[in-house]
Amino acid sequence: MAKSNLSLKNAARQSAPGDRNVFRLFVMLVLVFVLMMALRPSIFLRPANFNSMMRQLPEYGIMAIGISLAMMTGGIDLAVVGTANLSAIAAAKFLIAVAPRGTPNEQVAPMLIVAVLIALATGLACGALSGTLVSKLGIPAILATLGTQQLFTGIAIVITEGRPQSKLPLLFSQIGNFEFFDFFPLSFVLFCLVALAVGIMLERSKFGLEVYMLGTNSKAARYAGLNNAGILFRTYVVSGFLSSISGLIMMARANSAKADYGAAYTMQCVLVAILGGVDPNGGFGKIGGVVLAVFILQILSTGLNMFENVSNFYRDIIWGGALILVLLSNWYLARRKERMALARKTA
Amino acid sequence: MISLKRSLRRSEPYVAGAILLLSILIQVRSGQFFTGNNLVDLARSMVVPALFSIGAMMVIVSGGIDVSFPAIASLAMYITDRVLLSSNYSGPVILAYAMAAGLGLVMGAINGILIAGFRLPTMVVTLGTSSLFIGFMQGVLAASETPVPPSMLAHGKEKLFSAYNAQLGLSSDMPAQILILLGALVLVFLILRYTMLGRGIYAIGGDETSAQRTGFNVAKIKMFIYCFTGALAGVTGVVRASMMMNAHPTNLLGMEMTVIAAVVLGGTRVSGGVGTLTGTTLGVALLTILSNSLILIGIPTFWSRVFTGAVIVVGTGVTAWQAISRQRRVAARRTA
Amino acid sequence: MSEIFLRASNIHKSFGGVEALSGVDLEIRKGEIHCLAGENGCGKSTLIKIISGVYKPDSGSVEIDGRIFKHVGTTDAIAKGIQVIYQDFSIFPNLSVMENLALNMELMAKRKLMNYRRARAIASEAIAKIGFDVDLDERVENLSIAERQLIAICRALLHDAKLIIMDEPTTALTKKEVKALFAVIKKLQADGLSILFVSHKLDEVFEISERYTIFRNGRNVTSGNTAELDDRKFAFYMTGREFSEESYRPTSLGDQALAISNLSLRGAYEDVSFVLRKGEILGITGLLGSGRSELVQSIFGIYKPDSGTIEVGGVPAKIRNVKSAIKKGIGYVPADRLTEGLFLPQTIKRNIVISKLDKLSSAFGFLREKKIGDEVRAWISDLSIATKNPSLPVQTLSGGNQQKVVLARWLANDLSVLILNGPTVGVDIGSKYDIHGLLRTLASKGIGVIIISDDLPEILACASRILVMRGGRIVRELLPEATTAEQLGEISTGVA
Amino acid sequence: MKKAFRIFVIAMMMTAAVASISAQKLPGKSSKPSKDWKIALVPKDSTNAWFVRMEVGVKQFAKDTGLNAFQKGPAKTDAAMQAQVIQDLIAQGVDAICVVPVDPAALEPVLGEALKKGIVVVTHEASFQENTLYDIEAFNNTAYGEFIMDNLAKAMNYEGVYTTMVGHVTNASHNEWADGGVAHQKAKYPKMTLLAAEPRVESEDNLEKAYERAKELIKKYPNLKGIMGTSSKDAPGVARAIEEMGLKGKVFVSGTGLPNENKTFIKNGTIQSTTLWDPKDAGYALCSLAVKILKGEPINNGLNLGLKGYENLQFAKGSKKILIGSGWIVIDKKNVDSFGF
Repeated sequence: MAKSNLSLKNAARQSAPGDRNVFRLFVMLVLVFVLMMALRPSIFLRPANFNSMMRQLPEYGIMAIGISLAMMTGGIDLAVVGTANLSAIAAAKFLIAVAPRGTPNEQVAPMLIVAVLIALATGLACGALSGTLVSKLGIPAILATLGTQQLFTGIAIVITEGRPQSKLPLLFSQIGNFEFFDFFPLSFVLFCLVALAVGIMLERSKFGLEVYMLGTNSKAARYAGLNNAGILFRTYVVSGFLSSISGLIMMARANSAKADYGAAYTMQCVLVAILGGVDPNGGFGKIGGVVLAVFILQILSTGLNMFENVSNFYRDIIWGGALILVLLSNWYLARRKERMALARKTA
Repeated sequence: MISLKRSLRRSEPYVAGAILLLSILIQVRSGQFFTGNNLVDLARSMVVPALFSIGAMMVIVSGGIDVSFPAIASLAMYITDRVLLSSNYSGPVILAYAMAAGLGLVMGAINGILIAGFRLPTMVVTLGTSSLFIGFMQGVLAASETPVPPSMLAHGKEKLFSAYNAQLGLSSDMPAQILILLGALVLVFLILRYTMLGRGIYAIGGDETSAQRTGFNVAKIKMFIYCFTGALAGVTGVVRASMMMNAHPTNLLGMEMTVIAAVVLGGTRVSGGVGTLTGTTLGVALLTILSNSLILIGIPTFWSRVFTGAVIVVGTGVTAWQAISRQRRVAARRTA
Repeated sequence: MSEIFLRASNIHKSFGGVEALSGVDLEIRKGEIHCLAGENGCGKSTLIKIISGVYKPDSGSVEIDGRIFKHVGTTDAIAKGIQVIYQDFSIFPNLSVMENLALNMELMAKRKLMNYRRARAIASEAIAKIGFDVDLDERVENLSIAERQLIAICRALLHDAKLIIMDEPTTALTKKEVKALFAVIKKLQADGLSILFVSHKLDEVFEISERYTIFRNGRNVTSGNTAELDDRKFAFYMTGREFSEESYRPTSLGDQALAISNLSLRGAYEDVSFVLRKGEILGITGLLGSGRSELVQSIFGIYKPDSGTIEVGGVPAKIRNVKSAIKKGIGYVPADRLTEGLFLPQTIKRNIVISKLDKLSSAFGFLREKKIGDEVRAWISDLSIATKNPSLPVQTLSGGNQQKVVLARWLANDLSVLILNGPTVGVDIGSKYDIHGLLRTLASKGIGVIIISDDLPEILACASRILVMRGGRIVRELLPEATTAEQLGEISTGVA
Repeated sequence: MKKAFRIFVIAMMMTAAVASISAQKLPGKSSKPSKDWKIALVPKDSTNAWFVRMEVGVKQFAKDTGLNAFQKGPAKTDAAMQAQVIQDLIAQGVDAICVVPVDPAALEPVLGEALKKGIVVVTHEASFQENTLYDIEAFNNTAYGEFIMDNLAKAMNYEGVYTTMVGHVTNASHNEWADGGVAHQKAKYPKMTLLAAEPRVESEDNLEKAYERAKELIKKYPNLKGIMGTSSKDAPGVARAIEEMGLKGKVFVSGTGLPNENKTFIKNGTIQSTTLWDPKDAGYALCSLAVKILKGEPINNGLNLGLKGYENLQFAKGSKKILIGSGWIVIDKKNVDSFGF
């Protein structure tokens, strides 16, 4: 009896790698938080500082969620930034055409809705293209989305000639930068909603379960009657949709849209997803982990901005170090567990 | 007959076909593709990505993925450059190569220990170390553009020959560094094909457990792969700096995805076990020709990314489609 | 009598606190063919790995050819002439046949360089030993499973072996190939080699071995001369339970469950027609390459037939893909459970419900957790899947229980037709009987069942009617009571 | 649903109105003692030699004045990341932010917020920036482009086909210079023509790419006689191509460039001159201007920031924001050795 109990416990630990990882990330978040608090309490603990962090993280946080989704199917979506910018540019082009700066707000408001819809539709279309290449033609995701990233950025450059689209009606950024209780930015609320929605979708919906299963073993998925192509397609469409939300947030924050905004976000989002515990081979990962990783990254980068003489590049060191430390601690804990189990047995 | 069929199942002929088509398009549009100086120019542009692709291909064949080589190359090159500059070194360039290779090897060994020793996932490890190396270079060393020491400068000016285009009165120099690429290609070809170590790399990529049982020392082979690619990346860093006659710390960063794409385009299987140097070189050639011929084809700068994206999408689409239909044929053949 | 080549005494080994072996013994004499039998998880594989040096025992010793080892190293084992052919073949799908055969030899010879001429010579010699005809330059991934296994066997034969351990070597082989293998084994024995033959197929144990050892739950149950063993005893020793198996006769044949007319797929099968009735268990056999797998996979929507029609329950059915096949009430248990059947690191629960999500989720696509929980609990108890927690990864289960999970997935779908490709491949004997019993129950409840199997006794025991395929066509229809395994084998190969 | 949205919009408009009222009062004289002031300079990125040089100026300023002035840049040249750095600085309550925007348009909201919070904002290389108190231009962008064009035209003997090269087509100031140069050529050098098929190519701010693009251009368009560079990598890259192809004296290049990188080419005549302003001085001037504002000193025409090129700043025509300095440095054979960078 004792024996089977033990094996059950071991196996149970095996069964929820995601949960353990989420807990470890949480510990890390607390550590980073306490560290920053200890080093620069007067600056770090200001409400304005938290407000600043909440305003910065949504745009890449939402894209990181999109990339995570693609990674859970065993792929990757390198086209998120291109999709975000192209969506924003489509919306911006439209707004500038129908409601240039100075148009009365009553006239702008309905146009804003149309513009948002245009952006979201563009995101869906971009996702659909990447999705088709990955699912129907079977191009490795890393190649397909590298291609579409070039393509989307290219189209954005062609239609803007590389110039920022800036004469947007003020109402857009006013709404986009609205803060609930003068503290919680709309974009942050959106990020939370997106994380919640995607989290629920992954954990509670049929589609989410299918994503995990397809990511685990696509051949078995086919034999189990899953529509592999359809699931992959939808994953990239969702990722494209999320990217377009990011694009709108960037557009509101910058009050303009441009073909190369946030180009550096791609690798950052991949890092976030991986530190967040998403398995790049597919099948495993939790949105909770990704959200925590986003918070950790944000605290790190905001934290480093508090030190006048510390370069922002130390963030890269801490980040890389954290990634490897998490891996090593996983390795160490797994080994210790094995040893302890052995010791218990021989004792 | 059998061998013809077999060769049609590979992707090299298709990539070669794509290169041929593209060349003809460029020739028709500009009349300047099949000229000595243009080919020399292309060869020159290929040197750095092709050097990178050799290492990337070895890693992918072994079943891993490495995104840290641009960071290793940059950091190794930068430290070498700074040390040689500050010590007023004026001896032969070989020391620069040796130093960068050594530094690259050490950084590769860090990857290797984490991957082979602790059995950690390759992509995550190399993303992590890449971040570390870049952060170290830019944060701790506060790297910025610097000139190169005289030996590298002289090395950068060395040329094998000049190709002269009488029609336009243009000449192009074949840089000496192409010898390093050729040397690396020959060396790696020999390793991969004629040593047990090389066969072990393929074996690990095919089935790691089987490799262990067959008697391959998997950890040692992996260690070799990452050390070797690290050293090769270090050498590539110096090649780049000498060819540019300028040590630019961030210039190589961001190349990883394009290099990996070229490797995969050349028929290397993302899941490991399959890949050839010929295919890899063809893949690099295709992407290099593409990015260096947009003006020759007459594509306006604004359209260049659209065109590049479209070619990647269409090119890989054709290869992928061919792979799918091949699978079907294999299924049918097996039952026949 | 003859000398002992290998003696393992009082071996203990545990993993993470779970005891896999609690003091087992094994003796193999020189020049004998010894059978090691036992259900999955009884410790057979662990012992093999200790003998071959992969694992270090917690206590106990292994004596090989007169030398006593506390811990056998991998190189010791090989040096002492021990060769293992693992169940997963340990081959490299991406390399050529030649390299698969030669690499190990070259490594053993501590060669640093690869000599293709020498490799080709080694490989040719290896395949010649069992008369295996194969293109040495072909990539192994383009070969069939049986061909891959033959390569693994050829490779082990290459070494100057004194003891060859074969871990269920015949699992995926057809009758003819098994015969060829046995001939080779006998020849090796004649050359003075010992063979440790791990199997739970009784007929093979009888045919090939002289002595046997049976394990259960990490302990010795018995060992002795094979001649003294019979069907009943064998099953009892292995499982500790009594089994009896009668061949299945449907009480009453129901309506037509599935009707295939003139189905053809170029290069695979041609002009196949048959009718499956409710309550019937139809066995389809034939050599690998006879088109049987492609035929049933076409019915399940994996391949699209070139011509012909499929009717399900008397209604013409257009089966475009797996999903539409499932919608029509067709289920398929694939041949390769590990890669095609299961999502190994995912939970048992998820593996069971994955094909029924449409019915287990709300209109908006949300999962009904309670309903799922009930469903999973019901199947676990109905099929007596040995687990306490359905949230464990399915890879923690034994082969038999894993197969039951795949079955549960299909049974959850209200099937009218269930197709099983190798229903008990790699399944321990207890689970095998369980599964056979289950198939009978299903059929008697009115499901049409199709079994594809190389295990001819299994076909004879389970099927109520048998179709034999050869060269893509159905060549004979037989009734099991009027047929023997030999006849069946001969018809498949075209001898009769 | 519709109604809810309307209410939402109205609520937004009200907050916006409140925000714009409070934004009326622009920051100026600081009430804090000067030793508590924090003055941050945000460059486009931190590794570029250009901004490394700028930081030298900032450090010099901090040393000279004893004030807390520092440079804090994003890890990559990326508008979105630069905005994040500024956002953090605002949250930390710095007193003045000096910015060299990657993309002025993208920074409007965040700089607007800084102003709203009473932080002094001054910019550089951002003549169209709205949310800034003052923008220092080492020179006028259009005029700078015109000057590069003058250099090129002279080298080309005022005739022939030319094209323009920018770092990225998305780089605002490069495009402004190139536009200025092209307009200037159209007005002043009628015998010169812009290459219609490729009026603007990209060097990706990369020496190697500039070199490759130049070779390609010359192969495709044999009658091309000049390339107007903008990024500091353009001129040396193109010059190498010209030398290698054996076209010295037949094809010409002009542009921005650091002395060291161009020394050989200027000395051997492949490049006749490059243009430059010293980023160190710009960094110093920006901090100095910020401090003047914090001290509450008046900012008028003829403002003297106490270093060469910035002793007599003039407001641009019709502007109360753009302060233009007295220009750039021309680097040629005569002075190329005198810079030390």
